[in-house]
Amino acid sequence: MNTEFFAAWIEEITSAVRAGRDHLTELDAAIGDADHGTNLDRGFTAVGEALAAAPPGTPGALLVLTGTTLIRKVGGASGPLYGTAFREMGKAFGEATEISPAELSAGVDAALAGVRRLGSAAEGDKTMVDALAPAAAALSRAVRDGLKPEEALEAAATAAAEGARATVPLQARKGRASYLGPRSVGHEDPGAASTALVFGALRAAASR
Amino acid sequence: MNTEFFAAWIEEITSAVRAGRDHLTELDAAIGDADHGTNLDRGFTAVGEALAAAPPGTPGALLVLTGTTLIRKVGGASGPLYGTAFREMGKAFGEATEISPAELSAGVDAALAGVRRLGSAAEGDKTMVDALAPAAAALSRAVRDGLKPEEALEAAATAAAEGARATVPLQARKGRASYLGPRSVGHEDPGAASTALVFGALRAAASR
Amino acid sequence: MKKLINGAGSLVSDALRGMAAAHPSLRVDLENAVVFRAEGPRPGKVGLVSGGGSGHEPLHAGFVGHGMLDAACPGEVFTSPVPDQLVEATKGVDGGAGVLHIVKNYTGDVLNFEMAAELSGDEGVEVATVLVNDDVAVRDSLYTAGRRGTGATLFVEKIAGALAETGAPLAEVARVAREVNERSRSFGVALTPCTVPAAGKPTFELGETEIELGIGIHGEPGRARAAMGEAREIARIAVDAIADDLPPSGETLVMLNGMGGTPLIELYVVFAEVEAYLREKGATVVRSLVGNYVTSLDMQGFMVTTCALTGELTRLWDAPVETPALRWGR
Amino acid sequence: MKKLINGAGSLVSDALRGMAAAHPSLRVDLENAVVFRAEGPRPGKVGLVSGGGSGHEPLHAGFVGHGMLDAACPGEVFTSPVPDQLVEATKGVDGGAGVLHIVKNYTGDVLNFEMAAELSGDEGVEVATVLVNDDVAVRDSLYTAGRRGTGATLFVEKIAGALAETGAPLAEVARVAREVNERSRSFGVALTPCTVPAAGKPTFELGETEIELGIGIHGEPGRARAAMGEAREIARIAVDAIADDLPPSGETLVMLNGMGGTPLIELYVVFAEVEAYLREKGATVVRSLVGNYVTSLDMQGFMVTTCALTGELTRLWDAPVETPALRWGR
Ligand SMILES: Nc1ncnc2c1ncn2[C@@H]1O[C@H](COP(=O)(O)OP(=O)(O)O)[C@@H](O)[C@H]1O
Ligand SMILES: Nc1ncnc2c1ncn2[C@@H]1O[C@H](COP(=O)(O)OP(=O)(O)O)[C@@H](O)[C@H]1O
Ligand SMILES: [Mg+2]
Ligand SMILES: [Mg+2]
Ligand SMILES: [Mg+2]
Ligand SMILES: [Mg+2]
Repeated sequence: MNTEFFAAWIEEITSAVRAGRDHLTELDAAIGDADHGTNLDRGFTAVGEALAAAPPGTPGALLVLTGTTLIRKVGGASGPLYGTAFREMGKAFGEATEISPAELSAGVDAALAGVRRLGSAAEGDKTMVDALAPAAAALSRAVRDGLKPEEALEAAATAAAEGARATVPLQARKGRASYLGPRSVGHEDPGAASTALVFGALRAAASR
Repeated sequence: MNTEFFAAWIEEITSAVRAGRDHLTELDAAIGDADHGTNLDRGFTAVGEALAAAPPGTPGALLVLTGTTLIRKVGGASGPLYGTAFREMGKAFGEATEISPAELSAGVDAALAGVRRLGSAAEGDKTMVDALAPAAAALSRAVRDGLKPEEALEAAATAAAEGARATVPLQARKGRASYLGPRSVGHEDPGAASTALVFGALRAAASR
Repeated sequence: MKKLINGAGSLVSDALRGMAAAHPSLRVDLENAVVFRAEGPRPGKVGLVSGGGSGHEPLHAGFVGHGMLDAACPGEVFTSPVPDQLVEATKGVDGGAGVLHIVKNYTGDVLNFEMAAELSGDEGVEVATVLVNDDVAVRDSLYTAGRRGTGATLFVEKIAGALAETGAPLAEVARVAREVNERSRSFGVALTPCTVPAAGKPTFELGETEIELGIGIHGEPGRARAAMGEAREIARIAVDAIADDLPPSGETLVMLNGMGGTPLIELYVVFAEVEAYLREKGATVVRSLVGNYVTSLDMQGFMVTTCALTGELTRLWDAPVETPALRWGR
Repeated sequence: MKKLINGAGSLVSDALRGMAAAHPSLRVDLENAVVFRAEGPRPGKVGLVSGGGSGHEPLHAGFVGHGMLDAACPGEVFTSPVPDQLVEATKGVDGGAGVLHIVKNYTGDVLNFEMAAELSGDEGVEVATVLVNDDVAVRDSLYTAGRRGTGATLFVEKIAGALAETGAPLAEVARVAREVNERSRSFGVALTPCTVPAAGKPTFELGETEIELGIGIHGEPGRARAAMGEAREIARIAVDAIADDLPPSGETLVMLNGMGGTPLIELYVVFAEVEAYLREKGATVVRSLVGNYVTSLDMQGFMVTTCALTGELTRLWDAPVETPALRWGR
């Protein structure tokens, strides 16, 4: 997977976020403050501009710029969290121009670690971690089992989507939704839902 | 018509205003500020208390106290206008203890003159004058034609009601409704509608 | 209708209890429903009394204090105060130099203040009256009750109040009050109606894409309905309506007034447009107020009020004022 | 949804243009979306920077000025500002004595301010942070993101701002800011949801006889729903929630804050009840604010914020302040 591949990934995320914006915002209206879709849409639009203005030469540089731009433009909880995720993944890739499935898996692990460090959410707290952690695990299992890249990405996307759906019955313990106490039960976490979009976009980039 | 008769009139007005309060307020909402029913209800409730506290001995005193109380408690345009109407009528009755139909007619004329002086509205301006003036005229005609008291009051009530209904197509030139310009057309004037209630109550008092 | 009240009947007196508790600088006469300055009348100073229906808060009671009103008389919601109340206020603020009545031009207010002025005169208080009628939405004043008094009331209260504080005589205070009124114009726009508590439902209906142009401050419908547009367009409609009547020029005071239910962030958006458009038309906004000052309960919308300043008016506007809702210089 | 905007995307910058036009005492950096005092940093004075999502006006930009903030960073509606913006503000207000960050306890605000503090430190500015978390509606803080920062933010900004004005060192200013926070509690109630312009519809639905108890300031639903009642009952629910956490006693500062869409007359009605009930519980309200200070766009409802005063806090509260939305003593 080369720089173009990751550029395609970002493009796929951008269109998925654009298409899912109102849905994400509605999820956030139910248990948060009705801005998650708008936040990510604004952020990835800015990422597109930043990448076009100074196209990075390596996957790592591309993801670091993506993360930095998200931190600079999004605000809210998701800005620093997603920003850190992409930055950590990019940093894990170093100067490499071609990324193997194993390296990708290590990058996603780094992203997860970054999000965990910053937000200190555990699995089951009803946050993006509930989609990101299973995706990371599925990817690493697929690599270990020697699955084909497309199969590995498929597994990660499926795990993220399932993880997001599984947040519905949970009571939130982090982020704004936690203020609702038991009333947060019965709603999908918006950040987990957007993380599922991010991994869906990864699969889509691979089948381009 | 003695003091009891006029006391009964005020009671009939009070219940008619109570029953018609929301309707009057709705009429006022359409072309005014949504308080006419509340204003009169508050005013006549206070009148009831004032009359009970110090029952006047003559029709004149009773109507002057009614008018003074309305001025003191209602506010808005209708407070001074109705207040003046009752006061002028009371003053016209002087010290008399029994009021003839002719004297009643003269009293209503005095009320009309008072309202005209204070508000300087002409007939057709879409105000209470459009109900009060025809009622006064009908009463004076009935007296001149020697009709029985009940018939005379019936004629006045009918004229007031017709006068009120006839305000619907008019464009207001006085009061709040005038601010609406042509948009005031198509609505009954709340003050004319309440004046129709006042004369309906007079008829009801006579048939008690 | 959901309202934070204990009942529509006690709304005004309940709110007055709240004002009394919140503002030690005020003396609230609950029996007569009059809000005075706590320190009472100053001998030789002209007293300023204003009043009108409730529902326009902070107008008028929020403007009682040094440099502005001496007393305010709140009526029932959207209903002018009664003469007794006004007489009580007038006598209570008289420091021997007479009292100025500031009256918004509505039939009810005019009639009740007239009666009060007469009664106060009988009791030996000299009263002068200024009638505020700044609302350009009312045209053809021959065929109407005349222009309504709206936003300029605040300007009149502030500027006349500042002059009164200097010890100027009643005729002078009345003169400057009238001058402020003559130099002021207003135009209002509603996005939603308001709900009078005693009536229990909105005063009119407005579609999701409609606005009312040329509204007053009593939840009454305006002169015309228009399609909802961007803040820029709506701001320009309001400024144009004012400019048609009195072309803006020179140093100008502008109030961008919220009707009660509009978020402040939106008022700033509109103010940016109003200021830019006035500049385009040749006026310079040198003083301004942005916020909820003359409201219609929970109505969403705004009113633009302009005043063509003179050196004297600017000086009086800048003079110290210390009231619950307007304060600077002290 | 009808909003007085030129578009949801430009709302914050359009409003900042309006603030710049309305308040010559402010310098508005439109590019970075930072509102500064016009006069710039004073050498030796601790700088105060606050910020948070927009939609809470006049918080925070309305509190920039003498005796309060040195800069405010508005984010998008209900979205915390970004680190760059905060760094720009922090550098811009540093007079050499360091900068206090006033942060409301929300994950987004905390993360972005943390990043900004780190980056500012890298650039040589000493930064201290006070986290405001006064909202008693959030219980079990072990299982949540912790209590939200709401109304007490204003108290912290005013009182810490007054101390900073005296030339006190950063540690002292941070100490008093934390003390204010520790002595303050808030509880909010919504009668209606609000509508975020970019979302285009209300954040939740509420029936004609329902209210939300324990709301925050972001249009989020509260902890529980209850039946609408009289102002007296609802006021008591709010005071009880506060009292359960910190029994009221002694000289108390109270803010009866409107959420943006509630008429002032209703806020006074509620304040009367809050004041009386606090008195019944043994506290004395010696200072108060009634009005729209920390809002949620057009939401109808209110929030009660109390602060148990000390001699020092009262003195600092009374110190002169000159900002667009809070002003006295100058
Ligand atoms: N401490 C945390 N750790 C991980 N994810 C979090 C944390 N707090 C919030 N989130 C995620 O952020 C999402 C909300 O993002 P967004 O709505 O953009 O920000 P905000 O909550 O500031 O409005 C939540 O749905 C959740 O998935
Ligand atoms: N100048 C006037 N002359 C006669 N009647 C008037 C005049 N102005 C208003 N009215 C009457 O008063 C009525 C309104 O009364 P009300 O609603 O109680 O007072 P307000 O208009 O002050 O709210 C109008 O419907 C009209 O009949
Ligand atoms: Mg959110
Ligand atoms: Mg009326
Ligand atoms: Mg009225
Ligand atoms: Mg947010």
